[in-house]
Amino acid sequence: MGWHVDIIILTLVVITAIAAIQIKDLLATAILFGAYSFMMCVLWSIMGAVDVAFTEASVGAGVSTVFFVAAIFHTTRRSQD
Amino acid sequence: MSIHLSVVIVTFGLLLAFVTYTLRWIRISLCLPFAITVLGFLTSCAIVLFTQIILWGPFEYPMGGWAPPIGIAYNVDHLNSFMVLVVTLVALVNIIANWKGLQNFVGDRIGGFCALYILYVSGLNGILFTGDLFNLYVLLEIASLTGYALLAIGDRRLAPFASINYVFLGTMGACFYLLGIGFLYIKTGSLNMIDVSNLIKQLHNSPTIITAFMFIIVGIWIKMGLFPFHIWLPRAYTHTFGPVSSLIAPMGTKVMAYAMFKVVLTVFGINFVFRSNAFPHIVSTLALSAILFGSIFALRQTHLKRMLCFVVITEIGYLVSGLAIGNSNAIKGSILHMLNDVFMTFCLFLSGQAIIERMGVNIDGFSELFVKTPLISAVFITGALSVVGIPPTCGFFGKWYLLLGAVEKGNYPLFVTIILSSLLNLILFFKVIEIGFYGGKVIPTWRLTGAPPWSFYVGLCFAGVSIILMGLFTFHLIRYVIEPFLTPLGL
Amino acid sequence: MADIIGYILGKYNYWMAVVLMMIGLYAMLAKKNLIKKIVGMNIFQTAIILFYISIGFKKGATVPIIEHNTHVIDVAKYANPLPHVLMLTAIVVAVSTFGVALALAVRVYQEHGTLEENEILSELQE
Amino acid sequence: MRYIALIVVLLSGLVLLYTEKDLPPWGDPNSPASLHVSPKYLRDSLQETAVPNVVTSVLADYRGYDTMFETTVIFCAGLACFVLLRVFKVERKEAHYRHKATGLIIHVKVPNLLDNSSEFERVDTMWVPHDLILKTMCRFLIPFIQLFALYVVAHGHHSPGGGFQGGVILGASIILLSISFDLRTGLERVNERSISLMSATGVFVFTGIGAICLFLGSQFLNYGILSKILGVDPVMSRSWGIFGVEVGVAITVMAVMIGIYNYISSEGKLDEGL
Repeated sequence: MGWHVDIIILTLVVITAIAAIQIKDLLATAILFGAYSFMMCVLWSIMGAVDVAFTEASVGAGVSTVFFVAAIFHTTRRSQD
Repeated sequence: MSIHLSVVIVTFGLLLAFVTYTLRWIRISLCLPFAITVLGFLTSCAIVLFTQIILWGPFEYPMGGWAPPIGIAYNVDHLNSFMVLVVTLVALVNIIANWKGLQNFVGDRIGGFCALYILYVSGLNGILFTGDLFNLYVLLEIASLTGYALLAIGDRRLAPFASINYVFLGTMGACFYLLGIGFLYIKTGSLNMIDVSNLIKQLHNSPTIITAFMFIIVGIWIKMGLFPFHIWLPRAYTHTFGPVSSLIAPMGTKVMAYAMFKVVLTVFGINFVFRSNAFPHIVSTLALSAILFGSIFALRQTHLKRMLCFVVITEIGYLVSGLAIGNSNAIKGSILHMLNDVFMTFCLFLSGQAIIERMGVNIDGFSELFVKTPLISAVFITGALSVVGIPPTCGFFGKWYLLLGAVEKGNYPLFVTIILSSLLNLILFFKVIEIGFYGGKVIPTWRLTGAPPWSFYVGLCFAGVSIILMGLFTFHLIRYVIEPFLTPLGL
Repeated sequence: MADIIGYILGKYNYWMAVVLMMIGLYAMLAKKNLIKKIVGMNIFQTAIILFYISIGFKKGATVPIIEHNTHVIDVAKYANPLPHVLMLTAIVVAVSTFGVALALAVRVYQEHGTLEENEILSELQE
Repeated sequence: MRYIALIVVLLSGLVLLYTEKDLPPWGDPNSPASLHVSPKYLRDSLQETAVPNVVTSVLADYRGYDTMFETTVIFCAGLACFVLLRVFKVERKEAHYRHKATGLIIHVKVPNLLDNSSEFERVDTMWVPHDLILKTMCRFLIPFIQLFALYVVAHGHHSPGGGFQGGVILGASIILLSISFDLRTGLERVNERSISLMSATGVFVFTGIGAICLFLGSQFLNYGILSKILGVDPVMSRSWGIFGVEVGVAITVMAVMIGIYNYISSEGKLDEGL
């Protein structure tokens, strides 16, 4: 059963990654990036790397997104590409 | 003999950097003197360590008492203990020389600045000592992160943009390096350099190992700023604050060059690297283009500091060309040039910064340079002569060994390029000297900044004298520092 | 058929890690927006982490936490802990670089008023 | 530029995909990576360090030296943000105040006019409405988050977690406070001075434990020698050493996370946040 989930999430991860760099609204990039990190963390916990998954959940999906949003608030939301 | 000194140099640097930072909250004026004391302490440790190594030979230091493949170990030998001595000494002299300038420019952030300065030096020392591939990556990141922050101090408008470009390329380099280690790890299961080099011997034909080598070497080259990957270098070094550029320009690239020699010679070994002609050919092309590109672009610059940056790019070409030729003399020459280049670049950037403060950045405005600032320009000329490669200065000897190696191997394109670039450098610095004596097109804008403090002259004299001394003691250096490093590797 | 599926399954993780690396690298090189570049940098780093974690995985293995009363430890039953440790460090490095890069981006915006690299460059040319 | 990038990316991608053929299949227990060093950690961790979570024992003991630098990297990041963004001497030209009794917002163009008034409180220029539900919920949640963070730090020997994760969660709880109220409330709880001191203290604790081992006559970070002062056997003293180190990591990570958030969200003025 493990590998089904693994493949589905891997595909989703790639889709979110492409979406995160293609979308023109940086705030949406921040949210997609958080989703990307969280799916990565699920993937790693499937592979038995619970410590790494825990770290990624707290850092990648949590604090990083906050930093990101804070930075966007002080710069700009629009992006040309 | 105390083997603990090696770890003391790195970790006490960290420990005292934290103290330096917290001193900000007690008395802000204490930060800078304390930082100087710390660097002085580190330098004296490095001197003692180097003499011990000369007397008793290299050793391995297991961290936490775990023997190497299990834990992390330091491999301290002749070359890296000397490099550590050079790095700490130059860092110490640099901060002493620029004492006043730092206090005026950095202001209230001085605590953070001093801590970053010491952490940068400690990171470099760690890179030099470590015998573990992954530990090298972490230390690389310490040196880079502190480097990004230090380089962003300076020109308020231009420095941050230059620095963020460096962040992207630097991270890319570090990631390539990390990926390369991943490939090595998947095939060998180990991270210790010596252990990996033993395990690789049976795997020479595995495509994984070749890919690993490619990624690691490209990662290190990006960090070094070798020719096609040099884009970050001129901008980052030009727009930063003077004392920072005279800290990072001499050391950052040279310590990475040491890492390159260590990875190529110790981890992969000459049998792996030179078993086909592909690697020497690629490196030869890159080194050749780096040397030519650097020399020609340096000629086109009118901004003094930017010109010096392109000189640095040329020098990086020399450091790599030893691997392109690949025989004993050439590698000796490259390593010798790496050691000398620290002093040469330091001398040029330190005196160049002082000239810029007085006469502006434009080379054409340097009329009466020699009348107004005799000592500074004398030191600048010493550095320039060394870059060109005039005999009593140290720059000559590195090039001499490289040329010897090139002739032995029959690599004439490189031979011609090295001579040609020396000529180009001669023209380049002759231009500065000519304007200094006979006046240039632009009317000079002499700035009255007052006489520099005595501490600056101490640094300046050190920079000038060290170049001559390194030149005079070349044969001792080769015998006691470089040969003990190369002989066990079969060179 | 079963062979092919087995082969694909055996390499799927590595392939996807490579694809993610390519996406990240492309974003870092080709995108003009600094924040997009930072995101690309982070995607590249996480892809490498994914690669390492895939190295450490063993089929049918559990998390590397050993119960107190086990006497004979069957190594094949636990995932390889070393890549996990290395990647913990790598995540920390990634978040530090992320923070510093964002701080620099804020500084760049303060000075130039834009995050687009081509606009900043053309402004610097003048 | 875009085409060059595409070529570079495809080239490196092809090299990597070509190499994948040579790699052992995913999940192979007999790959070289799983046979050389890592079995030693799995077999001996419990006897040598009394820590069941092998990741923790490798992280803080076998490869503790890496972790020390990892903590330093975090510290460097905090320091870098401080040096890059921090501006002292902010000149405030205007301010917004809220009248506590009525909730009216006034815009004052004289600096620091009502700062000491008991009837008014300052609000951010990018003003957000006063939200009671949000604030109460956060006030209710934060103690539990912090308790959980402490559990994660302390229980890292037996379960996933440890200093780094716990530190991030602790930092996140304060960041949550700063977001849901405003930056000044967060700074009242943890001010800049204590952030700086804590971020240095954490790494100092880590390096200091290593240095104590050195002074007691053993190698750097060899916690076994701590049995001399702790009065337990060397295996237990390794366990305690790991715990001490984890606490150090947690302190630094917490302080630096709060610090980076403060500097980025206020552009270094530490005046008004998100």
